[in-house]
Amino acid sequence: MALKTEEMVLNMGPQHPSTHGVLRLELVIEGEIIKSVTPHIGYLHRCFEKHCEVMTYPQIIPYTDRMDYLASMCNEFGYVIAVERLMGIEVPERVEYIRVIMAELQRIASHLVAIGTYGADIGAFTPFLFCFRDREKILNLFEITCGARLLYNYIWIGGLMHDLHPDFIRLTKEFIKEFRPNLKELNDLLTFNQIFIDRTANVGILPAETAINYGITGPNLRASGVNWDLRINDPYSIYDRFDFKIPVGKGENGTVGDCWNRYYMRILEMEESLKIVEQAINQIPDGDVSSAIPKRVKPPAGQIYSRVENPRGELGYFIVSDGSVNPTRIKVRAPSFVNMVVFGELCKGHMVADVVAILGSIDIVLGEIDR
Amino acid sequence: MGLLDKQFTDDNIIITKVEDLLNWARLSSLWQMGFGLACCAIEMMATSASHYDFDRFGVIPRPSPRQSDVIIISGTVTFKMAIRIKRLYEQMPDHKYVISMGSCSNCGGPYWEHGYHVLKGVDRVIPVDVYVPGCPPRPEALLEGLLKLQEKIRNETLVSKTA
Amino acid sequence: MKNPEEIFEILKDKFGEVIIELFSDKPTESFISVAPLEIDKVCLYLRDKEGLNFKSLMNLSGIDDANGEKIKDENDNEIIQGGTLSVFYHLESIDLKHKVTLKVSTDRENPEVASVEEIWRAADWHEREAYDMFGIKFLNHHNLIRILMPYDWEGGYPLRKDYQNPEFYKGMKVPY
Amino acid sequence: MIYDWLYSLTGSEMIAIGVQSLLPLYLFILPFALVAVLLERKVAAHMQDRLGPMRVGYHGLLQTIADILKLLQKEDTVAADIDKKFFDLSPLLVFAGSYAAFAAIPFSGAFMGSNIDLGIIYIVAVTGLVVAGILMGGWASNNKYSLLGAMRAAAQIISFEIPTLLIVVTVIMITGTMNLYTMSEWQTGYFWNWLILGGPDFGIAKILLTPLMLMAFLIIFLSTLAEVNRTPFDIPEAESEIVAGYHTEYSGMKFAIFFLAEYANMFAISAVVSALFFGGYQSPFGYLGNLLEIGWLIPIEQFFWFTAKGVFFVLVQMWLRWTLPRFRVDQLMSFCWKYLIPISFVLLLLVGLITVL
Repeated sequence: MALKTEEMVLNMGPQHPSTHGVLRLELVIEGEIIKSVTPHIGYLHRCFEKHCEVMTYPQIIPYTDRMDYLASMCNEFGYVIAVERLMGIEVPERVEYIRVIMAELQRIASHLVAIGTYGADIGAFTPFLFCFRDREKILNLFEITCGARLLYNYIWIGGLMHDLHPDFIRLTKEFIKEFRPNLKELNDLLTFNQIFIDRTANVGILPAETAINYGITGPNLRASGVNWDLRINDPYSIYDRFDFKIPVGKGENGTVGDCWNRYYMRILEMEESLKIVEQAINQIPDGDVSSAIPKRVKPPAGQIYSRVENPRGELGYFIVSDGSVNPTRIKVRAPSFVNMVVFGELCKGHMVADVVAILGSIDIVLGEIDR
Repeated sequence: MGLLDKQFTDDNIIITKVEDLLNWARLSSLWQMGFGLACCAIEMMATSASHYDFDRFGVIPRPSPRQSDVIIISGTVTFKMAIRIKRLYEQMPDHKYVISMGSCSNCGGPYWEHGYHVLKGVDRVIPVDVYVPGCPPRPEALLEGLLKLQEKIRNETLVSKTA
Repeated sequence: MKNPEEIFEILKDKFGEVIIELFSDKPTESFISVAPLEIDKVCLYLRDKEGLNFKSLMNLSGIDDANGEKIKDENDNEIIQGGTLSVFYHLESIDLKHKVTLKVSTDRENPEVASVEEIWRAADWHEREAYDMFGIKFLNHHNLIRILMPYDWEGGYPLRKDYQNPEFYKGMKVPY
Repeated sequence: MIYDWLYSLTGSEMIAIGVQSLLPLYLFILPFALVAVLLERKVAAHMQDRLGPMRVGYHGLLQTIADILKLLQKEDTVAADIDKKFFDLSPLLVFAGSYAAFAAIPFSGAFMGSNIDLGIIYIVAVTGLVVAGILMGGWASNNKYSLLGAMRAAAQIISFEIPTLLIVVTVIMITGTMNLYTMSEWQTGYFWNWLILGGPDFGIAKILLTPLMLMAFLIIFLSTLAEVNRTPFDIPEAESEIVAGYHTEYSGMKFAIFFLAEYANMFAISAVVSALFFGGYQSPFGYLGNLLEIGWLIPIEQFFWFTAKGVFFVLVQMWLRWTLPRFRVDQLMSFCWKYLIPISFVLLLLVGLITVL
């Protein structure tokens, strides 16, 4: 006679050490096996889109910072590009270079947090602190540039808040020199650790077809073997001037599109970002960073969908303007928001421990999901 | 202070010394609830990380509210979350302290006017001991907030208040 | 690689009445207006038709056009009567590298749009968000409930232009 | 020895037994736990480019004392719908299990709680109480995370007892005794007499035994590591998955007792491993007491060596904890059943053959 078993509903979060914020997961489990997962979001819904409708265009920039708070520079970058396209502003060369440097440094900082917290999710706490140590150095670079550590309000429509600090180039070069060995150390400690590979390889496999249908973008899509990066495929700013590769998942330790691949994409992307920063600081021209800042930001009536490659994927801004100083509607296509939809699908049949592994590998930021 | 709290009507040298010892123990071992809300949580994590090292002050994150002494409300509190925060606060055993970190949890921050889903200040649901201003506060500011909390604990007393 | 005009022609031939109009006035991007209840058929065609291959939905966004009549209710709050709510679809083909924008407009009082959730799973949460924020009902969506706001929120749809904050939510004061 | 001395001092059996049985607790477990908790935090901190506790006492020396004093003051929360009796009993059982193990551990030639013949088997058996305690606590807490943690703990500890016991039996076959005191005495002399290097009998058997013993040591170290739920086998209290595992609902002193038991356990397994394979309390280089002909120095030296070996293995455990990620529950099980148990069976067979020869 078979024993009668019951399914158990386990609520993970909103307060849970590894939900990366205030996500709530409703797991239906049988023993340790996941039957289904329902994510509940909205615990950090801060009404970004409502604020956009009452603020003027420049006033919105600080709010974009607070969406994906791990990649504030990239958020600002995406937003100002959208507004500039709508208004038809050409920005000076120097501004473009500084923006790219900032965005790529931010990408490294953001990936460091993703990797560090992923290590902590799997149970290795030390890489987390190593990553934060390196991230701190990038934050110092941001700090000498604009005075803030996390939320910058540095990239303005048509220009920048102000020019680079005279020491910035030197310090960035020093950082790159220091960071490369640290990245290798991180690889030795975590990436190629056998237990780590056992925990993450062949877990949460996301095939390319499914990924595209679910609208997955960024490192998660590339880990599934799709070569798609907006910096190459739909170039914005001056990314077409740099020589860098787009890492694509190959399934070195398992299947293409598993957690390990998604994790490894971020390591590789950091290396590529370093290359871009190196090239950019060598080529950076002189110039005035505030010459193109418009006195009054009043785009013509119309709508535009503009997107950039954020550390987590495609960040799109859909701006509808009625010709006044504040937009009628801004809808943000937040990469985490879209990437999260597939989560329930990935978890089915895995174990409770895999839920945190998969969640960490998708690398979500709740501020962006809930906005 | 547990069973002895406010049990004494007059102050004397023994009580004062015991008080000092107990206060010292509490203030030097503030276990923080490992719980982040929004942007400030990243700065809170940075404070725990190597560069600023919360552990110097005896602060370690505990995953369960039952084992923590201080809850750092690090970020915007929404209505959906406020209910849970209240519950978490109630689940913590006594001698619990609350640090409200950042403008959002102090007063609603940049979302105070149009935030239809933002609670304008966490002190509308739970009592707050220390407010740390900033958006987000720097790790140093959070450390300062912790020192202020320690100062507050240092002045707690076993003696019941008169009048 | 096709531009919006070509796609518009293809769709016009195929669907006729359903495809309403092509708007294109620079500098903004052009979009094709579609009837709200037929959008799922158009989208399915766009996804599967050889040479179009719109395999991914980049964005789905609700919008309150606020083009109705503004009147005052008994509490002297401005509300909007009549007019339309719209939904924008931004489609993209990863292999052919072309994009198209679709728009549907629906009645403000009874906003109903066919769901494209079955076609692109990415639309699932986007549609729930549009429902949550604007009250646009997506027909045949498998789980159309609030997503960002609390499930028991009774204050209405916050991104509509005439939204009024409730005074309290579960004993917590909403305004500052 | 200590018992005899106490007996002659007080003239009462009861007092002598009472004092002797409490001695390890006050002399060793509590101070050790105090030091070990601080040590863990300091070791972890320095591995992570941090400093660790710095504010109370010199370099945070008083940190654990402050923690304990604070935990004493904390409210003892009792949630609704928990099974109060079992909830209260659980930490005691867990602690009793790890405390009782210390009774048979030979700290030095002159001092061990009880010189029982079944020594090593007794330790393995009595630590089984810990499972009961954990399961009880997890069930009584009426919390799903606790339940999951307890179930994981039960499955894990019971599975890993098997390789532990198999290795213990292997060792017994070589030494011919289950008494830890006799076992340590058997390995007396210099470090090449330790069992890890094949024991004191020279000849072909020693050469054959050495690699086998090295493997046996690795297996027993890993499986006992799993028994005390340390990383990479800490799945019952896996913080990032099931919050705090079986002690999620415990607060204040009850939680402190769990904590204490964990650190006591860490030392207990290190002690067992060093008693079995590393000569127990025996010094690797001979005794200063023999050299200077001071008789009373030898037990103290032995105590020093024993503690040093124990602390060394505790440090190894900390090192592993702060370096390695954690296994998943099924990987842990397959690690035990597919690798450790078959290998230890083979070891048992080979060692049996060697001892027969």
